[in-house]
This record gives sequence, structure tokens and C-alpha cells, in this order.
Amino acid sequence: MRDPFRIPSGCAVSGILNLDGKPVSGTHIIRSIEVMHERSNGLGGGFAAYGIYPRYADLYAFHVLYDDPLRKQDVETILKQRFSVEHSEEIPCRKTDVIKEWPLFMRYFLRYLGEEENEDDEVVQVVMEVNSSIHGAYIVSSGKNMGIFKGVGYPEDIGRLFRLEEYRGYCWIAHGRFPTNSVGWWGGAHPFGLLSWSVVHNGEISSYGINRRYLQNFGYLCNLQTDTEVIAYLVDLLVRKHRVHIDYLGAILASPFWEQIERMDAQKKHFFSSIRTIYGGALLNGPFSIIVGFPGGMFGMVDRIKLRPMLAAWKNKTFFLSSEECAIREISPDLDRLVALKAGEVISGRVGERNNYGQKLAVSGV
Amino acid sequence: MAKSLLFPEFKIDRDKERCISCQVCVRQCANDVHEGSDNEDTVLSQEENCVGCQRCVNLCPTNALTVHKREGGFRPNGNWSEQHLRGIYKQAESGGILLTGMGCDRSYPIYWDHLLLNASQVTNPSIDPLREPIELTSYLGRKEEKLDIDWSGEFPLVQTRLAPQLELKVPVVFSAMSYGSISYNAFRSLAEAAREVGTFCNSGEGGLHPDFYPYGDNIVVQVASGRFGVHRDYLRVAAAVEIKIGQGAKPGIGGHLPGEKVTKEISRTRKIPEESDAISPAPHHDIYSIEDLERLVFAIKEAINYKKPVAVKIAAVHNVAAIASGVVRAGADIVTIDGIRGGTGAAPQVIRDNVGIPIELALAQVDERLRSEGIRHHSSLLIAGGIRSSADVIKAIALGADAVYVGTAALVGLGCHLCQKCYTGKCNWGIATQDPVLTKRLNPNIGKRRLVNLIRAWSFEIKEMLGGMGVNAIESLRGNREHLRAVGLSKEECAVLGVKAAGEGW
Amino acid sequence: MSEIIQTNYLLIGYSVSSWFAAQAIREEDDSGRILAITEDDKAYSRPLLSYVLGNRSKDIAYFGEVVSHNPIEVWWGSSVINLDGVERWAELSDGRKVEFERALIATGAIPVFPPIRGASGEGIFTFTHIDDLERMSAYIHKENIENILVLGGGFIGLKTCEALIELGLNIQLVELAPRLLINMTDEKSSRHLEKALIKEGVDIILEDTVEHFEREGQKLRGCVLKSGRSISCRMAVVAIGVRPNVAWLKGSGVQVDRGILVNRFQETSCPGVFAAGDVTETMNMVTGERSVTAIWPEAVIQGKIAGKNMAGKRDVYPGSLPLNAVEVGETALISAGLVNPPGDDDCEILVCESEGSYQKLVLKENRIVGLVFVKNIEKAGIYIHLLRQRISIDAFRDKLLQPDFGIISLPSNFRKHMVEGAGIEV
Amino acid sequence: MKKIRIQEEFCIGCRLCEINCLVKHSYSGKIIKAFREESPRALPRIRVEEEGYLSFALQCRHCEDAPCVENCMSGAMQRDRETGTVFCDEERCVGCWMCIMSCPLGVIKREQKTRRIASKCDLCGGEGEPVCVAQCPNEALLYE
Repeated sequence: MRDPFRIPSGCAVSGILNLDGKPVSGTHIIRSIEVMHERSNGLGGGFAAYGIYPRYADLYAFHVLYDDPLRKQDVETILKQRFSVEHSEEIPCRKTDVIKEWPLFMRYFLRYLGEEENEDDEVVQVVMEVNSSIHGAYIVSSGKNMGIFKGVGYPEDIGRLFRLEEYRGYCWIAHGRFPTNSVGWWGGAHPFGLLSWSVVHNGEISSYGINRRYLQNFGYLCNLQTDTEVIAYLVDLLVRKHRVHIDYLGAILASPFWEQIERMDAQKKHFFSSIRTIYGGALLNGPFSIIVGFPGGMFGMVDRIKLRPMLAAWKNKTFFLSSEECAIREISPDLDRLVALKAGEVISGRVGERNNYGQKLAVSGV
Repeated sequence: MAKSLLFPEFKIDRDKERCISCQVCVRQCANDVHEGSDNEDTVLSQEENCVGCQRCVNLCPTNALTVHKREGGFRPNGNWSEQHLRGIYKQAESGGILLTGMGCDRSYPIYWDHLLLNASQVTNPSIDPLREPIELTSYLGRKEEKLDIDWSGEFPLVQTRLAPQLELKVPVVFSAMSYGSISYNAFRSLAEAAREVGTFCNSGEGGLHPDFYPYGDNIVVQVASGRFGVHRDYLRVAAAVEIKIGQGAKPGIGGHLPGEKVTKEISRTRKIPEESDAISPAPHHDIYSIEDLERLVFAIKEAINYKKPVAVKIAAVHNVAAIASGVVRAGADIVTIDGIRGGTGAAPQVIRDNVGIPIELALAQVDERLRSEGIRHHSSLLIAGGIRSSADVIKAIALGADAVYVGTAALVGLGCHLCQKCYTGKCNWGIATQDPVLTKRLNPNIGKRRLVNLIRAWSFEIKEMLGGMGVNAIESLRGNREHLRAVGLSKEECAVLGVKAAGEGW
Repeated sequence: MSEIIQTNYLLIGYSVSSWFAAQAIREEDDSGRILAITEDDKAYSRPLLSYVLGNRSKDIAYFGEVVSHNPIEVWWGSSVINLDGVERWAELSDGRKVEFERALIATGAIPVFPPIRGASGEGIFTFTHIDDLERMSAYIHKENIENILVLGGGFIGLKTCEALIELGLNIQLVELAPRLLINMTDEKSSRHLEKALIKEGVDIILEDTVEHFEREGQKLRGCVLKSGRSISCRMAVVAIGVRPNVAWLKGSGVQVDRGILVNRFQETSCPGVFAAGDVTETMNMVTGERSVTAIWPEAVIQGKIAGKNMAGKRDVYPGSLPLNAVEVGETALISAGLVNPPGDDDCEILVCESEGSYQKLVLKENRIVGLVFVKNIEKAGIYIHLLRQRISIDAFRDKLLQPDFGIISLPSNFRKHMVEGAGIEV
Repeated sequence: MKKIRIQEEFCIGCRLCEINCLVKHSYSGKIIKAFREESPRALPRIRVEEEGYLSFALQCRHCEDAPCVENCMSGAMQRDRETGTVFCDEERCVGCWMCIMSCPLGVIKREQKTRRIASKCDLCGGEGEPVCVAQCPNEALLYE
């Protein structure tokens, strides 16, 4: 069953990245998100993990949720039209005291059969096709060497359900959900993913209606009626297709005000005003803080007037993002540096990069 | 001549206790309704000529006058309304087309009044415009699909050259009203106000008087079927050029400025002989197809070195979405759509009241059509035709307009009382007239101030409403129909508007 | 040897010309000593005399005193008895001597008193001085006067009548000429005035004059006119004119005809000695003839110009323009310039008459040279301005005397200059 | 000093200035009373002149070298030293009409009060905007 409503939500977000690319177990992220239990209400939780499928690192790892197991056949038929299924299995889950029932989760490791340059677009197409046309099946994640695990429940319970302590990844992001109205639906939980993007989001996008229609112009169909979906698609459109540098995503998604742009030097002014003129439909309005995971890193960002919390922290070679400081201190009591993100600011970390402590990136902070 | 069957439309009540026979009403009525008696002790009124413009009422220093619709003249009849009967009498007497001015006054549904806006509660904080910036700045013009940016340097360098844009501080533009249809002072009021508030006014098809060249940066000039006043400097001095194909008040027909209004200054502006009728043909005789339009669009772009956006204005007719799509593909940077309630200085009443469709439906359809074709960003959408308040503006934006044109609202701001007699040239408010006795009644300093106030007031209200929705930039509302809900509309109407019914959540 | 006083500026006489001269000097020279010598013991406005008599004004004092940081000195109750315009000194009645750099002679005019039998003795007054006012008031009161004879229908005579009407006296007005205000009126305007006077109970006797006064002891009993008519009255005012007060200038070196002769700068034949006001004889701006124009506005302008020139500036007097106004009952009359052009002059006359109102313009060479307005006088100032400025009326000739004639009728540049120019700039 | 500036291009010839001036200088200050009950009716101290489509309202310009002040032999016509306003002290005015003769704009009138006196614009006492300015519907008069 598909959630017919878009769900405005509260939520907790957290992310851990090892800047050396060393994999760590899912235990840490579960502990971190669990601290923010009160920010969730048990109606959704989830995780994205990067680097967890080194064996199939070149293959698309599709996590597919089957509300209706009978749809498995339909989905696999579609997949097989474009991919060879190198391996598939049910995602192992364990029954816990809290979660006693769950839908069928499958994962498929897929090799694209067509031309290489189109493969990402093909994957997007397939995801759109399945998610919009096959009722009862839903592609949860579609990236390489990464996976999204999510469901109805508190995030820590979902983590335990999916036995995440058994996975090892260099980057983990997590989400605890506080929807204000909801029918529990496993597909509605965060993170939301497309290709290797994963997005967790705290907030509500007031510009949803236009962002959705803006994306429609570029062939993205937003069927899930979640804010997070538009964020994921916007990031995909801007970074993958329009080649926007991640560190400058804030210029588009949470752009500075015209009056700030007025005061900038000529070069910056030209950049920002061009961006705003062209990308007005991609501006995300309303309160949000998001963490976006991508191969090799993650970034955090808050809205243009900072209506939702987000902190970034560094300890040795670990980069943290979280809604609350406690969720970082829980797993790393001592920190080298802790900063609160400014309005419209993007702070990113990438494997192999030095700790930048977020300094060069405050391009559009208010 | 046989006796007319018509009788006065208005009744004038003069409170004898209050009237001081000061003759202000006598001096102010261009229709010679009031007359002082010989001894100047009393003032008499002859109602036959009264158009109900309320000028005398407004200026009467003792409030001795009331002008109201004369009741009970016609026998009530659900089918044969007063309007129909009057029309028949007039035509039986004159044998001519009934003329009228301003926009359609029939009671067709006004969809603005069936659309409701959203506001934030709990999950999303509303924004207080007194404390936080809320942005109304908008750019009209073709938008590139994406920007090519060189990320290699210290700071990213935008490589793409943006198409020319019109920067609007408020998404409200004064619509096309020619010098000729309105007075010099009225046009000056519009031009000065546009400059003051950071928006534009439109020359209409009346050319541009040299006095207004200094305002060129805030003027959109029109190229219409009559090509009046169109020449190189006219195109180059303006901020944008608009090709007028059609007008909401009279889709499918041309225009006519009677010779008596073609004064020396208007003749100079329009480049036509003094006192000659200025007739705009129904079609452009060089545009019989969409390909022809494309040629004109690019001819103009060539003339202005591609430095300014070119707009194309069409009336909202049944197939407007497809036509607009064609117009976009013909190279228009801005598509202007004018709905059935759009105003005019003169139009046959039967056309004004019966041809075209409401702008709300046209806008919704055009915006959706362009998006579904993936060409919405190729053109901005400017809509016109019956925008009455900031609420209408914001609803239009939410439906998908980039900005709105206001004509009637601006004129009302200048003092128009909608008597619909613009075509007579005897506008007592000094707006739609060239009579020097009347034109000076509109002091452009006052006119400018009133328009600036009006637009400021609207922009405050728009900011309040945006803030209430938790949106601090107008582009986040543009086309964001999630913030609209319909009341009292059928499923079909909701579908055409692309708006959910009130009560439906997200 | 008596005391010798030195001053930069000596003003002889201290009335309107001197006030405005002092003001003008002070605008240019804030430090020079200004000394004024006057017989009066206070500053007062001579034209107010009749209004005070008629109880229209409580106060005879002139309100617009000279304003300056450095006040001027006024020696009241003193007079100049000798002047040496060449050596530049003046001898005062008290024997003191004043040496001056510049002097202004502004000693005004004195009434003409004809040698009529029986004229000497009480009950007969002239009316140009504050003492006359006091004496007349006292006499009317003391003698319980009811009937009074006014000899002279000129300006002072009529002003006297205005006042006596206010006092409710029965007046007999005797004028030698065939009409009142002979120089200011024509036949028709005079008739309007006569009508108004008659309405107020004044008995007007024209083309006649007093042959002799009759007395009963010291007291006046009446008079007999040339025509033989005898009139009984116990009081009479003789107002047949004034003449410049110049007798004392004999031997001063200052050239005198009827009045003091001055050049365009109001300077007399003695360099450094100026004259202004009723004492001078000036060029009439309309006729070009020399005459004494003993009216307030001329005293003002001559005083100002004299003052300016005394202080070393150069300012030119445009010539005199006789003008005046009277009002009897509801009938007001304003007259200016040449009202009765000589027959051989190529003047054009415009007249507009309606009930009770009369307006006449005299035009010459497309310019206004004179006017008389009765009743409808409010726009007279506009025409007088055009007269003074010698504006050609060609462009608006057909609008002259029309009821809606106004500033709007004038050529737009001139009009805007008048309306928008700072000050009057005439 | 502040003066009334006339913008003839915006004068609409309604004569509301005359009406309001009259009311302001009437006994009651109330429009209907001033017109219908007071006798003699007060006089407006402003005059609208019209010719063709041109019109403007004219009142005393409060000239710098005001000839009416110089030519007033009673000193009734005077300049307020603080505000610069030229006004007529009705107590002192004797009605000699020297001012009328000397006013090049013809904006001084004879007005019947307890006696006939010269009546002219007093800028409504010099405090705030004169009524003709404040009430001009088209701002053809400015006080600046």
C-alpha cells in the first residue's frame, strides 16, 4: 500500500563518516540516533550505509521493499530487461521484542546491460517506473556499494531488525521520524535514496509544490509525496546532471537573500544572482536540515534562515553531522571541533580529504 | 427625431439642506449634468447624461450629493435583464455596435474567489515579515535549463550567458494602456510609479512620447497590429518589447482610437496625422501563422541586439495552452496571457462580455502544459485580466504566473470609478481622456504616490501571506499549487486548475 | 559759538519719506550716524488724521517704524531754520549747528490758505497736521457743532467729509470746479461720488466758492458764496490744497520752483542734498510734466530712492504717478495716472459701466496711462501695475475690463514672473 | 519662509479653495453655516482665474518688498517678523485702499466686517498648511 499523503515531519538526523574510508560497524550510528529517541515517534526510522558491499562494489545494489510479495515477479521482470541479476537475496532481518512483523525486503546486485554512459539515467528510469507503476513494490535504494534500511519503528529498533551491527561501512547516516500524521508505511521512512544518493531530512519543504513541478520539467516524477524525495531528486539533478559542486549546493537549495547578494563583490554577485535567476524553482523553502550521503562522503545543510538544528563535528579522522550535540558526544565524547551550521550553509566531508572543519564552505551563510 | 425609449441610468439626490450652491459639481461634470440657476442660488441636475462616475459626489464639499443606480425603471424580468433591454433600445435607436469600456462586468465565476491559501502551523514556522526578509524579487525572461559553471578556480565562474531578464521588485506590472487611451498624466503616473517601486509599465500600442524615454528602463513597449509609434528608438529605449496579438477584453478584434483623440502630442507619439483615426487591424497582417510570429519575434530581437526580452501577448481563448506552447517555441521570452476580465478603453460590449475565458483557468492550463512539455523555463508567464488585490496576485503566482499585469486596479488607484465610459473621452477623473480641461484633473504627482502606495501595500500583504506559509522567497510559491485549495468548485474545475479541494491534505 | 554736531546723514523732517529713507540707508550702511530733525513730538501718519477724527482709527501713530540694529537719532520738537546746501550744514531752531555729509529734505507740504475776508479767527481750520486734529476735535465737541462747511472738493476735502460723515455732522461741501477730485475723476466718476455723498446727507455745491465768512464776534456764523448763496455754519474746514514747505530754504542754494527740484536720484541742485515726498517737484511718469505729487506712495518710493542714493548706491526714480482712493458709503473710487487726457492727445478710452460701477481706462500707444474705477476697484492694482511697468496691452487688449480679467489674461511669462518670482520684482 | 506655490497645470478650476477659504475666514468656520446663515457671507481670500482650459488659484504672494505694506499708511498691513506672513491687522485698518491700489495681483478685497476693511490671504494664521492648500483636491497648490 502506498502512502497517499505527504508527511510533514519533525525528526532526528545523524551521520558518521570515516575520512580515511575505514569501515565501521553500524553499532555507532544506532547508538547515536537512539540518543535522540525523543525526536522520533516510532513511525519511521532508517539508515543508509556506504561501503557495505565491497564484493559487489561495481554493481547496482537494489534494495526492494515488497508490501505485496506477489509483485516480486513483476519487479524482477523489469529489472531483467535492463540488467543481469548477479546475485539476489532476502535482506536478513531479526525479529525483535518491538518489531515482530515486517514486509519482504530483497536485495539485488545488478549489472547494467546497455551503454555505460546511460546507465545512471537508466537506473533512474527503472526506479521511477517501478515506484510509480508497480503498486506494492518499492525500490528503497539503487546505488553502488551502499544500501538503505528503513521501516516503521524507532530507528534503533529498525537498526536491530536489519542487524546493522553486522555491516561495516565507512559512512552511515540515520533518521528517526516524527511524522505529524501518518499511516505507518515502510516505504515512507527515511533515508530516501536514488542511485547512490541518500537523504535524511528533518523539516518541511514549503516549496514542495513548485520543486516537484520544477523536477517534472526534467523528467523526475515525484510519486511518493515526500519532501525528502524532491531533495534527493534535486541533488541528483544538480550534482549529477548539472555538475554543480556539492559545496555550492547551498547557493541553489538555500540561496542567500537578494540583499546579501547586492552587497557581494562583482564576481560573487554574478554567480549568486545567475544561480537564483535560473534555479528559482530549485530553491528549498521552509525549515529543514538534511544530511546527504554519497559515494565517498556526506554533507549537511540547513535552510536559508536556519529553522532546524544541525551540528558538524570532527574527531581525528571522523566527521559527524547530527541534529543534536548529544548524539555526537554519545559516540565520541571528546571532539576536535564542533560547529553549528549556519543558515544556508553546506558542510561536507569526503574520504581522503583533510579535515576542513567546514571553513571554506560557508559561501552563503546568513 | 423620435423620442428615445431610454431613461436615465442614475438618480441624483441633492440634499437641499446641505447644498450651498457652490457650483463645484457644475464645474466638475464633463457631461453637463449639473447646472447652476441664473441667480446662482440653486443648482439643478439633469440625470439623462449622468454616467455614475461619482466625480461630483467626491468633490461636493458638503456631501450634499448622492448618485445611485436608478431603481425600478424596467419591469423585473429574470430573462430580459435591464442590460439586455437597454442594449436593444440603444441599438434600435442607433443601429450600431454597443460600445463599452473597462473589463467584462458579467457575473461569471471568479476563480480567485474560489481559491484559498495555506498557512503554516506547528510543523513549519511561519515567518514574520517585519523581522525576516521575505523576497518578492522576480526575473522575467527565458531561463537557461542549466548553468555551465567553471568550478576549477578559487570561486566558481558562471560560463553561461543568461538571456536578458526583467528584474521586478514586486511581481506586479502595469499593463498595456496607451497614451491616447489614457491621458499623458495617467501614463506619467504609471511610469513614475513603476520606476519608484521597481517594476514596469507598458506603453500599449500608442507609441512612447519622448517625455517618457527617460523612463525607458521601466517601460515595456508594445508592437501591435497597427504598429503605431514603432521605430528603432522606441524598441531600443524600452526594457522589453511586447508583441500584442490579442487582448482579453476583445479577443480577435482590433482597436480604434477616434480621430478627435489624436491630438498633436498623440500624433507625434504614434506617428500618424493629427485627428486621423488610429485603427489597429484585428490580426497583424504579417502574422498569419506561428511561423510568421517567430519571424517577427526574431526580427525584433535582431533590432534590439538580443539585449532585451521579447514578450508575446495573447488573449485567453479556448485553446490557449497549445497556442502558448507555440508562442514559447516561437521564441517569446515572456508570454502574456490576458483573460476575459481584462480591461480596455473601448470594445464592443458583445465581444467583451462573451469572448474568451477566465485567466485563472488559462493560466493553470498554460503553466501545466509548458511544464509537461519541459519548456516552462523557456518563457516567463505574465498574466492579466481582473487582478483586484494582493490575494489575486499571490494566487496567480501560486497557480504558476511569474508576475501579473494590473490595469484596471491601477486605474482605480488613480481614481477610476469604473463608469465604463472610457470610449467617450469624457473621463471626469482625467484618466481616459485627452481633453485638456479633464486631463489636468489627474496630478501625476498624486497619481504616482497613489500607485506607489498601492503596490507597496500589496507587497506588504503578499509578504504577510508568504510569511504565513513559511515561504520567504516568491519563487518558492511560484507554481506551488500545494498552497492553494479550491472551495465550491466542481471536480472538473479543480482538475483544470490543478488544485486540490479544500480539506484535502498533502 | 554754539555747539556743532556732525552726522553722516541728516534727515530734515521726520515723516514717511524720512522713515523709508532711513530704512534704505540702514540696508546699505549699518554704522553711519543718522540724525533726524522734526518739529513733531512723535511720529505719526498724516493721512490717518481724518480717520482718527472720524473715529475709524484710535491711534494716529504710524505702526511701521524704522527697524535697524543701529537705531537712528530723532530730535523731536526741533527744526532746521537755515540750510547751507553747499557747505553742508544746517542751523537748528535752538541755535545748534549740524554738519552733515548727506542730507534729506522731507519737510512735506503745508496747506494753502486763501486770503478770504473773515477767514481769520476761530472756527476755521485747515486739516493737515496733528494739531489741527486736536483742535478740530475739541472745537466740535466744545461748540457742539452740527453743521460744517468744507471748502474744497479735492482729496483732503473729501477725506475730511468721510470723517465728518462718521461723526454725523451736516456737511456743506463747496468746490469751485465743476466736479469733485478734479484731477482724479472724470464727469461720470465724479457723479457716482456725488451721489454717494448726497446719500450720506452731504450738500454739494459745485462751481462756487466762499466769497467771505461772516462772524458773530469771534465766532463764525456762516459765509456767503460767490454765487450769493449764504450758508450758515459755525465751523469750516478749508481744504483747497497744499504747497511744498520750502519757504525756509531761501538762501540755502537748493533750487526751488513750486517744490524742490530734484534729479532722477532725488538729489537737489546741491550735491549731497536730497529731497523726497510732498516737498519735491517731480516728473510725472505719464505726462512727463513736472509737478508736485503729494501722496503717500510717492513719499515712500522717493524716500527709499533718496536713502539708497544717500548711502552711495545708485537707484533711479521712475517718475511720479498720481493715484488715490476715496470711499464714501459703499462707493469706493480709485484713480491713477492720466484720467482726463487733453483733447489733442491720441489716447484711447475704454469704459465699462454697470449698475453703480464704473471703470475707465485711458490707453496711449498700447499702454495704460490712466484709470478711474468706481465701486469695482479690487483689480485696479493689476492695471496700475501694468501702467507702472509700461506693459504693452496688445496681447490682451480685448480682455481689459472684462469681468474675468486677471493675472491669467497676461502673457504667460510675465504672469509667471509675477506669481512665482520671489517678491514682487516689479 | 514657506509660500504657497501654484501649479497651474494641475488646477482643475473646482474653486474648492475659494469655498474652503471662505469657510475658514467665516464666523462659524462651518461650511453650511458660513454659506447659508452668516450675513454678510465671508469673502474668500483666494481667487480662481480661468481662461479656456487654463485656470489657477491666486492669493497674496506675501511679497518680499510688499508694496501693500509700504503703502499702508496706518501700518495695519504688516509683515509678521517671525513667519514672514503679510497680514492685515483688522483693528488698525481704516479702509483707505492704498493696498488695493498697490497690489499688482489684485488679491486684496474690501470686506464688510464691523466696518469695511482690507481682506487678504493670511496663510490661515501661519500655522500649518493653509486650507486652500490642504483641501485642494489635486494638489495644485503646495505649501513649501
